[in-house]
Amino acid sequence: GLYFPRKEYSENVYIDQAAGTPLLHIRALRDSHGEVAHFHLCQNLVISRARSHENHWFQIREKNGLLYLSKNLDREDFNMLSVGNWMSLSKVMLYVFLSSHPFQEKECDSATRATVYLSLINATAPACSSLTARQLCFTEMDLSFHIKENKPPGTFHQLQLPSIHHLCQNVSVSYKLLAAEGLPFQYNENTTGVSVTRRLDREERERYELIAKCTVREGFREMQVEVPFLVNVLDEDDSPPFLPNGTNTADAIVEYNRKEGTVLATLTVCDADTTPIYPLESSRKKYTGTIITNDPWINETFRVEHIFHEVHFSPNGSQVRGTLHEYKLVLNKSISVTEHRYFQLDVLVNDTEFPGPERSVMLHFNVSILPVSIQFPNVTYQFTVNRNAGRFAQIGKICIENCMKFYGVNITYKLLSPNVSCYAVGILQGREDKYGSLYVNDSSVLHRPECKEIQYTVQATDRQSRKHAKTLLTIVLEGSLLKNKEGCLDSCAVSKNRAECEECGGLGVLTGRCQWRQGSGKGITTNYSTCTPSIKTCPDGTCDVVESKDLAVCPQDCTSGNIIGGHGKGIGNLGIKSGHGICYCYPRRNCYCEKGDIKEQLCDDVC
Amino acid sequence: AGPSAAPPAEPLGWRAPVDCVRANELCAAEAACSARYRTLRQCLAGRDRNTMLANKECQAALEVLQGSPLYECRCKRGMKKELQCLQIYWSIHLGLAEGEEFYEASPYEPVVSRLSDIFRLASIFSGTDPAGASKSNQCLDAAKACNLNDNCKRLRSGYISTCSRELPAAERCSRRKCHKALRQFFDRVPGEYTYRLLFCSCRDAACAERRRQTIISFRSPLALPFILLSLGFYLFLSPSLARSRAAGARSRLADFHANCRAAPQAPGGCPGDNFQACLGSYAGLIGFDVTPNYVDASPGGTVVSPWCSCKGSGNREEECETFLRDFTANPCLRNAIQAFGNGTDGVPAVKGPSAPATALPPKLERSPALPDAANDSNATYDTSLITTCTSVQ
Amino acid sequence: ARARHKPCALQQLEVSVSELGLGYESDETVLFRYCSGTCDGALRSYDLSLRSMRSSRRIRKEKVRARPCCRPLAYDDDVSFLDTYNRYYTVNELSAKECGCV
Amino acid sequence: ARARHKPCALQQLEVSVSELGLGYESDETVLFRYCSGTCDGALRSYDLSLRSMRSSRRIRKEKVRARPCCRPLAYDDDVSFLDTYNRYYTVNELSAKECGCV
Repeated sequence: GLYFPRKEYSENVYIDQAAGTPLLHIRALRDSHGEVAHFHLCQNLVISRARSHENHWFQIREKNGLLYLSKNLDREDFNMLSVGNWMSLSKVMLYVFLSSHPFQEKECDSATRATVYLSLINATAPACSSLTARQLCFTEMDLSFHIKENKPPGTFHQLQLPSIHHLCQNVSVSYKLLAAEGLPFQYNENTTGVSVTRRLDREERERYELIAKCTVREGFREMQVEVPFLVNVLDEDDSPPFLPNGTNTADAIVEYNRKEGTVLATLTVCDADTTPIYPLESSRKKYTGTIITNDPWINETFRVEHIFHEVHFSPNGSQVRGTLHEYKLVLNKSISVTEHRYFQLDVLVNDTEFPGPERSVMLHFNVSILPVSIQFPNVTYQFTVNRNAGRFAQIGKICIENCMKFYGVNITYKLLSPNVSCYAVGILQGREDKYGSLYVNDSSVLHRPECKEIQYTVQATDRQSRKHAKTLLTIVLEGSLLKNKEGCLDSCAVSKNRAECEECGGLGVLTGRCQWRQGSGKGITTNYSTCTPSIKTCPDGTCDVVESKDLAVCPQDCTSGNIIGGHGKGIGNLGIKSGHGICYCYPRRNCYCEKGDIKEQLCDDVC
Repeated sequence: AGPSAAPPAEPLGWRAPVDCVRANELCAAEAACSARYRTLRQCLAGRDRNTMLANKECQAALEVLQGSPLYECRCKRGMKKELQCLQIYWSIHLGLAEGEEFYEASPYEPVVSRLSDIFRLASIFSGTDPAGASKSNQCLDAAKACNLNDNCKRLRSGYISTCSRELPAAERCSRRKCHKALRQFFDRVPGEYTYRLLFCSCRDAACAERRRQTIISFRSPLALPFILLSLGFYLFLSPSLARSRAAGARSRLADFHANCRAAPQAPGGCPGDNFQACLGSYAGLIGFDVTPNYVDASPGGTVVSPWCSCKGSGNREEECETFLRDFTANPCLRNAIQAFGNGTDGVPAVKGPSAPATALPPKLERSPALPDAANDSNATYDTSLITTCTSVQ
Repeated sequence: ARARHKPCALQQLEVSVSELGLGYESDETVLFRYCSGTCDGALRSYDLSLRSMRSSRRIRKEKVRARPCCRPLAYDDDVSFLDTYNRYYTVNELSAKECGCV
Repeated sequence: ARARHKPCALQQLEVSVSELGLGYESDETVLFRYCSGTCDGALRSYDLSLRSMRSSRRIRKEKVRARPCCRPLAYDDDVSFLDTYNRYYTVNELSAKECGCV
C-alpha cells in the first residue's frame, strides 16, 4: 500500500506561534496506480520520558499531508507540553498515519506510520532577518529518503519550508536539484516538489546522491546553500535465482573422508536481490534447498547446508548488493568402509517469495561412494629398542594404508599373542589418533638376556564394519645394560641443568638417560631449555596418548598445574608452550621457568 | 522474598528522585499504586500502545502512575540490583514509548560530575597530574596507576585472565564470562582509573596499540550484522533473552545515545556540553553486545566502532549506517575523548568537518542542475550482472 | 644488645615488570610486597626441642629447620599486564599480602 | 636428577621428656612430631622475583627468605608429665600436627 518516503520528520515550534501556522509537509508514495493518500494524526501526543497527552495543538490536512498548528501555542501550552521533561530541549512526538481511504476513528494502528519530532523552542519565532541562509532553506533534518523499487512515480518531498514560506514573505528562497544526467528525479520550480519520474530498479542502482542547492535573495544580497539529498531504493523480491557460471552439476566423491558433517561438494546460486542476514532463520526459510528423492537411505545419509552472504554486482558502474547462496552437500552420518554406490542426487533450490515461475533452480550432485580397504601397506614391521629404554619409551607408530586420510572411520589397533615370556611392548591410540603408538610397557623385560627379538601380530579392525587386517611386528632389543644410578627420580623433567639431567634415566627415556634440550632466545620463548626423555616427542606442544599415561613422562607437554616464572601455557592451558630460561617440573606439582644464572644464596637468611 | 520491612509510606505524588527498585517498593507498599501498576503492565503486554491508551482502565492506570515515583525513577550504572531496576524501568517505558524510537531516553540518572572532577581525583590517587604525567606514554602511566590500586589491579586482572585465556580450538572462547568480567571492571573501578586506560592520548603507535588492547581488542567480528541486534531490536529475540540480557544492553545503548548524540548547538558538540556523561556512557557499553573499541592503532586517530558491519542488512542499511556513524563519526564522542586525552574539560579545537552548509560530503561530485522535466532512458538489463557475481570474493 | 635486624614485617617496592626477573618484558609497574626481618621473638618449645635433638644427633641426616622463618602468610590477588609484544600475561602469588613468622 | 631429600613431611619420634632438652627431668616419654624434607616444588613467583631482585641488588641489606621453609602449620595439643621431683609440668606447642612449605 501507500508508504512514507521517510520514517521520521522533525521541525521546530516556537512559543506564541499562531494557529494555522504550517509546520511540515509530509508526502506519501503510491504502491500502485490509482491510490489516493489520506493522512491522519492519532489522538495522543507523546511527550518525551513516555508521558502522553491529548493533542489539542496540531492537525494535518487529510488530502495533502500539511501539518499545521491548530491552536496558538502560548506560554501555558508550552509548560503543559514540557512537564517532566528533563531534557534541555523539550520534544514532543506525533504519529502520522496513512491510508488509501478516508479514516474511520478506530483506525490508528494501521501498519504505515511516520513519526514527527517537534522541538518546542522556549522563545518566539526568530525574525526572518535574523535567520541564516541555512535556516531559511533547510531544517536540521538530513534530506535522506527511501523509495520502493517497481512502484509508480510520484512526488516525495517539498524543499520549501512551509513555516518560512508563511512567515518570511519578503525573502526569495529558490531551489535547484543538482544531479547527474539521466537520473529518474525531477524538480518542480513552482511547487518546489521533488518527484521520482519512473519505476526504480534497485538491481540497477540502489542509491542516488544528489545535492539540493538553495538560493536566498533579500534586497541586493544573495546567498547560496547546498546540502546532500540522498535517495535509497528499497528492495523487493523481484529477481529469480540464477546460476552464476551456468554450472548446476558437481561431483561428490566419498572415499577416505566418510565422516558425518563432511562437505562433499558445493554449488552456488546467485540472486540479484538482497537477503538480510537478520533474522537469520527467516532468510534461510525464504531460500530453501531440498533433496528431491524418495530413497530413505539418501535422506538419511545426506543433508544440504545453505549459507549465504552479501555480494556486490556492478551492472553499469554503480555498485548494488546481491546475494550469493551456497548449497553444500554434506554427509549426514558416517559411511561404512564397505559401502559403495554411484547415483545422481538432485537438490531443488526455491526462492519462495519470488512471484514468477522461474523461482526455482535444480542442482545435480554426481555422488560416487568408493569402497576402501583395510590393509597394512607392507608385510612386516620391525623396530629396534634399546635395552635401557624406560617405561613409556615411544617405539614407533603403526597404521594401515592411507590411515592419515581416513575421517569417520574408526580403526582400532591391537597386539595379539606375542611369545609369552617377553611381553615388553604395548600399543595405545589417542581419541583423535589414526594410528597406534607402540611403547615400552614393561622395561624389566628388556633387561632379560633371553629376550632378544619379540614377535607380535598387530590387528587393525574397523569398528563399524568389523573388517580387519593383520601384520607381523618384530621388536629387536639392542645395546648393553647401563649400571643403574642410585636415587634417580622417575621424571627427567625435574633436572635443572645438563649434568643433573644426563646422569639419570626416567620414564620415557629411549637409551637409559634423559636428554638435555639447550634452548636459545631471550625472554619467554618456545625454545626453552629443559630435560626430556626424548627431544623428538617432548616437548612438542602435544600431550600425546603415551605421555598422558603418567604426568612424570612429559609434564612439559601435559601439566595443567601451576607454572611459576615467565611462561605461556599451551592450548587448553595444558603444558608449557613457552618459558623463560630453564623449565623444570616436580611431577604432579608445580613447574618452574627461571633464568639458570641466579646463583643460589647459600646463606639465604642472613644476606 | 517480599520487599524488606515496608518503609514509612511517603505521600503519593511526593517524588524525591529514587531508583526504580526503591520506587517499585514504594508503589508495592501503596495499594492504589500497586493495583494500577499491575493493570498498566497487563495493558502494555503485547498490545499496540494507541489501542492501550484508548482503553479507559489503562488510561486511568496511566494517570495514577504518572504521579508515582515509578514514573520518574531511573537507575545508576553499576548499582546493586541494576538489572532489576532496568527491568522495572522498561516495563513502563518500553510499552509507552512503543520502543521504536531510534533514540530512546536513557534509563540512567543524568550525570552531573564533570571531567575536571575525574582529573582532580586521578592526580590525587596517582600522585601525578594526569596531564603532566610522563609525556611519553599516557596509556602506560594509566596501567601503572591501575596496578598500584588494589581494586583496579584485581578487576583488571580479572577480565584480562578471563578474556585472554588460550582455549582449544573446539572450545569457543567464553564470551559471556569475558563480557561479565569487563562489565565488572568498568562498573566497579572509578573513572579516574578506567578513563585513563580507555581514553589516554597517544603520540606513537606503541601507545595507541596499548590503548586498543585495553579491552584486549576482543575481536569477534560477527558474521551477523550485530548492528541490527543492538539497534534495540531485542524485541525480536526470544522473550527470555529479551528481558534479562537485553535490558542491560538496551539501557546502556540508550544511555550512550542520550549522552553522546551530536548536539550541534552545544560548543563541545555534546548534550549539556558534558563530556564526562558521554565518556561514562561509552565506557558503559563495554562488556555488552555492542562493545566498541578503537579500530586501529593510529596514534592521533580516535575512531572507535562496535565489532559489527552493515553487511547483509538488506533494506535497513541506512539505519545500520546511521548507527555505525554514531561511533565512527560522532563529533561529541570524538571531542570528549580528545578533551580527556588533553586533560581539559573545555572544548578542544574542533577538528574535522562540522558539516558547514556548503561543505559537500567527500563522495559527492558537483553535478549539473537537473532539467525540470528530463525524461530518462530506460537502462536495459545489463548482462554483465552475471559475470560480476562470479568474480565475487 | 644492638638491634641487628627489624622484626619480620611487610615491605613494598614499586618495580617494573621487567625488573621482577621472571622473563616478562613490560614497562608496566607493579607493587611488589615482600616479607623482611627477623623472627627472634617467635621461637616455640618445638624449635628448642628440635634444635636440642639435632645437636644430640637424635635426629640426623634430615633437612629440618629449628627456627621460624619470616614468610608470607597470604598473597595478593593476581596481577596482569601487557608486555612489549602486546601480549597479556597474568601472574599469581607474586606479591605478599601478609607476613608472619612460621 | 637424583633424589636428594624427601619432600617436606611430618615425621615422629618417641623420646623421653629429658631428651627434649628443655631442662625437665622425667622418664615419661612423649611422641615428638616434627617437619622434615625439602620444599623444592613449592616455590612461587614471589620467591623467584624476590631472589632475582636480591641478586640484582634492588633489595639490599634486608633479611629476606626467597625459598619456602618446611615448617609446622599446626601444633599438637599441650602435653603434661610428672617430673622426677613429683612436680607436674605442661608444655604447649611442643609437637607439630601438620607440616607444609610456607
